[in-house]
Amino acid sequence: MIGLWSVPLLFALPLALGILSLLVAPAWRARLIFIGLPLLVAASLDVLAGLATAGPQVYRLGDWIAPLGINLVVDGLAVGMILMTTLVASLSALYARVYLRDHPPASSFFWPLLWFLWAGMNGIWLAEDIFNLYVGLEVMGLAAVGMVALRATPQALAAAMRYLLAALLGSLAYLLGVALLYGAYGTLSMAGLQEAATNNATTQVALALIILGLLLKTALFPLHAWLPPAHGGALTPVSALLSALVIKGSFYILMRLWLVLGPEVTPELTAQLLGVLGAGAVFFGGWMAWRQHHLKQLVAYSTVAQIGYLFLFFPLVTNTSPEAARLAWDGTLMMLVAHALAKAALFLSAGNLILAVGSPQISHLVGISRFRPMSLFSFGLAGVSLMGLPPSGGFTAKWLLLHSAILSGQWWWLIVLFLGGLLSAAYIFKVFRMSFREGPQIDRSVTPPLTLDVVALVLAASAIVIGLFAHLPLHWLRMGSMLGMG
Amino acid sequence: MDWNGLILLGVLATSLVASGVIFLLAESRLVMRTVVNLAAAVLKLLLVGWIIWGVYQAVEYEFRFTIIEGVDFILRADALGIMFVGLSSLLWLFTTIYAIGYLEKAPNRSRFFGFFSLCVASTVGIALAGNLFTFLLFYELLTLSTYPLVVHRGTRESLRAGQVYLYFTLGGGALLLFGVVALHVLIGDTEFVPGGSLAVLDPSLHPMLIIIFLMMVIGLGVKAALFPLHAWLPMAMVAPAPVSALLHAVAVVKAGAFGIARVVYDVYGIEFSQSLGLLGPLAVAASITIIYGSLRALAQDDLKKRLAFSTVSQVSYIVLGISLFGPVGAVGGLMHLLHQGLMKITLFFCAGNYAETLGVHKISELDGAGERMPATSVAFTLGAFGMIGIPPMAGFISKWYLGIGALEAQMNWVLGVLIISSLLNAAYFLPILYRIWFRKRDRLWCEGKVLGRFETQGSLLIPTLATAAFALAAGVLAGMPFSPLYWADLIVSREYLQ
Amino acid sequence: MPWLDLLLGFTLCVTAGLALIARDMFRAVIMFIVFGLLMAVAWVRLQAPDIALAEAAIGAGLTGVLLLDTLGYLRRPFGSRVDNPDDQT
Amino acid sequence: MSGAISGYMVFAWSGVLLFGLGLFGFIAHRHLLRRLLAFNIMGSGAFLVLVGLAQDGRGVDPVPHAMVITGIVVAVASTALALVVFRRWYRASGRTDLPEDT
Amino acid sequence: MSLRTVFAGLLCLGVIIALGWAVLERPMPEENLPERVAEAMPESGVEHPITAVLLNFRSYDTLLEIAVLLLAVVVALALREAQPDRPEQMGLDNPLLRAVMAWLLPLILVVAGFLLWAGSYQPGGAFQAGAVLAAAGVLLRLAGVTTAWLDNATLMRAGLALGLLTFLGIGLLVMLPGVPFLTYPAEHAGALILLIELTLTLSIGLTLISLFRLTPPYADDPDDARRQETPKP
Repeated sequence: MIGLWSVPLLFALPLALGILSLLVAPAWRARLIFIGLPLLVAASLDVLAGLATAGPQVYRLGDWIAPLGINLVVDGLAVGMILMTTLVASLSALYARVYLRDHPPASSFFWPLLWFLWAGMNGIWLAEDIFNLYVGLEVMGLAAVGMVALRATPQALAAAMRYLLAALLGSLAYLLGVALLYGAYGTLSMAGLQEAATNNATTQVALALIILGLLLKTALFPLHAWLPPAHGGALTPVSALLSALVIKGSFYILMRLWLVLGPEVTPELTAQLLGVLGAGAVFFGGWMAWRQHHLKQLVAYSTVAQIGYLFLFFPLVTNTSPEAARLAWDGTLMMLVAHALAKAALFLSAGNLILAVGSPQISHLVGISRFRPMSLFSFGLAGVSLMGLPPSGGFTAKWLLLHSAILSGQWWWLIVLFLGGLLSAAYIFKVFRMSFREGPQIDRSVTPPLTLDVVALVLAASAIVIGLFAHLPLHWLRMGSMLGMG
Repeated sequence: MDWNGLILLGVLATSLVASGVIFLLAESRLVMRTVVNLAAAVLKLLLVGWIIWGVYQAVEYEFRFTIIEGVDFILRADALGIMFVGLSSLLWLFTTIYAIGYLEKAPNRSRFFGFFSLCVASTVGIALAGNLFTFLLFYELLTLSTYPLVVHRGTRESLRAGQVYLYFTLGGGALLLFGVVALHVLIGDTEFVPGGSLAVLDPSLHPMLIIIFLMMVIGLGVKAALFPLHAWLPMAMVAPAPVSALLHAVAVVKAGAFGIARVVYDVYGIEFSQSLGLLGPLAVAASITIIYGSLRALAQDDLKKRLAFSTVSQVSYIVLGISLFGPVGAVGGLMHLLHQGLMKITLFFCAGNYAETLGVHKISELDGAGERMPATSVAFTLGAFGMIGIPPMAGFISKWYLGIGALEAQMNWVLGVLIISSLLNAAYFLPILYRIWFRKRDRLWCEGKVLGRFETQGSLLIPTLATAAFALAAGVLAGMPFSPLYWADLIVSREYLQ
Repeated sequence: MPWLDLLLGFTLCVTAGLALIARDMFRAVIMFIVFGLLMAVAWVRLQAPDIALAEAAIGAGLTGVLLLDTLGYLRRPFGSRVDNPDDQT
Repeated sequence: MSGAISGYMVFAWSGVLLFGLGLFGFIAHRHLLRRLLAFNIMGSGAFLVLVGLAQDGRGVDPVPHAMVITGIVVAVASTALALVVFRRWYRASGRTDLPEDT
Repeated sequence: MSLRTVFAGLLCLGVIIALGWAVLERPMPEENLPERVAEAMPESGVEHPITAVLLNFRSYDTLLEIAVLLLAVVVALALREAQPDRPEQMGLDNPLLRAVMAWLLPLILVVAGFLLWAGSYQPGGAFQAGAVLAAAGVLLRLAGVTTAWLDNATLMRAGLALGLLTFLGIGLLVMLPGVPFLTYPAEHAGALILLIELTLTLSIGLTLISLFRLTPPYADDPDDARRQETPKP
């Protein structure tokens, strides 16, 4: 069986390391990454190799057949997310190892939380069972809350509390949806649901609950209020992980369930509504980002805006031609991956700039381009992808989405993509304007360790490169996808 | 993968790699930076020479790989593209030399030269792009890499100019993107092929095609500074002189004009554009811009601003030539792409020399400059004569062909536009020449730079004289092989005979 | 009709309502613990003795103790400041 | 639907009401302890719906039982985590609610 | 009535109506999972179906659930270290309570053991037993009994980790013959599950105790809550 060991390792290993990092002395916690990262990278690549050679697989935990047991689905989508997680989380971990050196020892609890978070995310990517997804969501969500709280300042605690409440409410709504689905169809497996689900009141209410719960966790406008303080106020590597990966978890579940339930069940009206909310997020988030004075808050609001693009997926795949649906699928996933890479890079380079000037205020960045060109360059590369300018992953994604919107005759989404791009340019260049301004000639710049700059640059560069070499990744991502395309 | 494809990548890589290396170099590594800059520029020029020779002999140069399903990244050297590449790489070399002298001891040079090389890479990419997607890719990259140059000085004014520049170019870029995607939906990957590829489409789609054309021309018109999309160009003159010279006389505005040429010739096809009735309005827009730019130029006292408005006007000659249906007009327009580049960069170099050496920015302060800086002033005079179109300067040949082309296309009113604009050109250039040569110096110049052996630093003077010589030669030797006229003829013969 | 179950369900809702609207925080927590114990009975009625055990021990017992403990924490004097009065909405 | 309502269904309906009540409390209250209480009540409601609905007309089903046990443990872990954060927050700020809460 | 209350009320009403509609219109499932559970019981290694589901059929859920519990402890530990508590002076210190405790404690342990063992054929199991253990711990704390081993961080953490580590270890170990994660061989399933449950009980009990003990004991004046050096374990 392909991936016999590597698939369970993807969550078992982080879990084990999470526990081990509690047992070792605090100084040793960070060093566990030298065991964990290579193994996780190897496992991810092995899973990819399995996918490329043998196609999508189902992994039966305990060798029980679903719905009795829990299955894992190893298709292109799952593997794509796993690889994205491995890349972003590994680099963030390398960043954190250096970044946290100067922080109080309590921040070494970042490590167990990181491993649990990682396990939760890999669990979600692989899950095929809707209740298992609930538990996975909780692992990921609580680890994320813990990470936000790590700073233990009043602001961090308030942000964590707000995040926790949103996460709890979201998962309860999801759980109730699961309860209704189980009551109606007697199965928790997605494959079973796909076969059994019909269009009736129970399914619709369950779907509505699941959507609402997951929207809250994804922080889609107007349910986004918890996100900016949590993402903007956390330790820099935490911000990167949360914005790049964690919010994608709930979106991913929504995307999968939407396709599992199929066009018969998923109402077009809801799809359009989700798209409209996405558009609202793009505008509102972009506008708010532009208004921020605090660098990391700006980046956090940018996440609010970028989430909006992902939700164009729903109107573009529901009752549209197969070609438009395929393009929307490609575009959304490209957007998801490109945003993960670019946003992580943006947060990390923002963190570097803040370290350099010793202040989180954007207005204190005057003239920084002279002292920290490399941090700014990473910020710029990531910004290019967020603005959707070529050549970048963001551009390729936008191209695909535009294509899909035209093809499906839903021209109104073009306006969203158009104005959204301009808004993101406005807030990204706001930072640049400041950095190019020639201010008082005081060299206040602190030089952060090189590793920090290099990690941010690698992430930013990969956000660019993924746009140019999107062919193969998109091909993999389509493998075994539920849109019924080759 | 054949070598002919890789050589195109090489042409791109010379400036891309140079840009990367320069970014990583410390600010203080002056010698190293200069070496990298010059080596890359020379290497690029050699590679381009090689390709020109090949294209002349009809060798195919193509590089492609698939980005996403149905979308390829294509680089291809055809006669039109390689003409623009040749111009950019030649002028890059000169401008680099000029910039090294101009920015001596200025801050942030690493950043400057890094983005400068990136700009050249984008321009070359635009020229070599083999389909609309690739074109768009480099077109936006050009926007991004020029922004830091426009705001280079970091003053309030330049930041403001940068912002306006962004508004215009990003908005235009987005429109272009829509047009490109829409075409892509209609016919798939839009490769540039002589004669265009849209004529086969169903006539019911024609209104759609007209809208798409409009969007693309607006998107490209921003960079080509077509009226009323030109406002960013005079503002961007706050940038250092080499930036104004290469980017705003050559790379950026020409990228727009070149893009329009690509769309008309190789996407829609000249005959199909004519049958859709697109060329007439384009010619009108170009004519309005020509007259408007000249009128505005008259009113400027700031030398660079006057040159900028002159650029607004002159670039539209290219667009005008493209929109004249018939080979002669096309030759005139394409030729002017080269001519105007050579002449305008000379003028900007001269303006930079005056500013750096004498501290003079205003035309009213130029009295007697000819005496103090004869060589620069001669170069300026040559450029100005060319712009006015005095025979046998290059500008004359462009205008001559444009005029004949207009008659051939039965658009006789264009002739009037040409005459009026030439008169206006004379009206805003001749007074400058008069001041330089015939007025006595009436004030003390603050001498900015220490004198070398020449009237100013060698690194400022040599490029100026070289480009002036090229501009002169383009006109005088127009009948020789590989002259702009010759090459434009080659392009048009391949374009129209399809 | 399963009268006993109806009564139990009704009582559950009432206790939950009381726990939610009680003016005094302490009373609210006590009502919550009562609610948890009633839940355990409900689980027995649903023929789920395992859940009943878990609910009694964890749901009512542990959660209740944690809440009570926190309540005690809030009631201890808070430095020189006056304790926040429970806000009523 | 049968005419007579089964005992299981009674609890499913109670679960619906409890979830609604809990939701009301969760949103209406500002005091964080009250919101946690409400969260736990909502959770109980969801569990009742899960088991009640699954067993109605089909008899005892061990799978939802296991799910509910898991759910209870997750709920207690979440509550405990929330209380830890809450206590720290209270100690740092002296507040029992969140700032800027409308 | 604030706007918020009105909003909450309307939302609550809407949700109840929607849920009611969903419950009324619920179709009868065609899938019969209980039947499948019953069929697979002989291979599960235990006799009690819920234990079988929790620790065999759907043991992966349980694995992640333990992780959730541990997470809460990790956050509590992290926050305590970030904001150290004052030296603890806890408990009622009541001699009577102490005396009762001396009797009660063994009894509680017996009950816990019984619940654990009973879990394989009747209601009970690791979670319930763990909760009972935790109750004992809480009582100890209330009684002010100083239990050195509970304060020994290393031992405590080892105890916390034991359950999940054993679970993971067994899950991986059984893969050696080339079967998927968590596939217990039918002949040893009972023993393996018992082993997992045993360690889980201990860990769950300790986790719950920690959650109780790790919350700050005092409401300090924030101005006074200066960083104190706590001795590292």
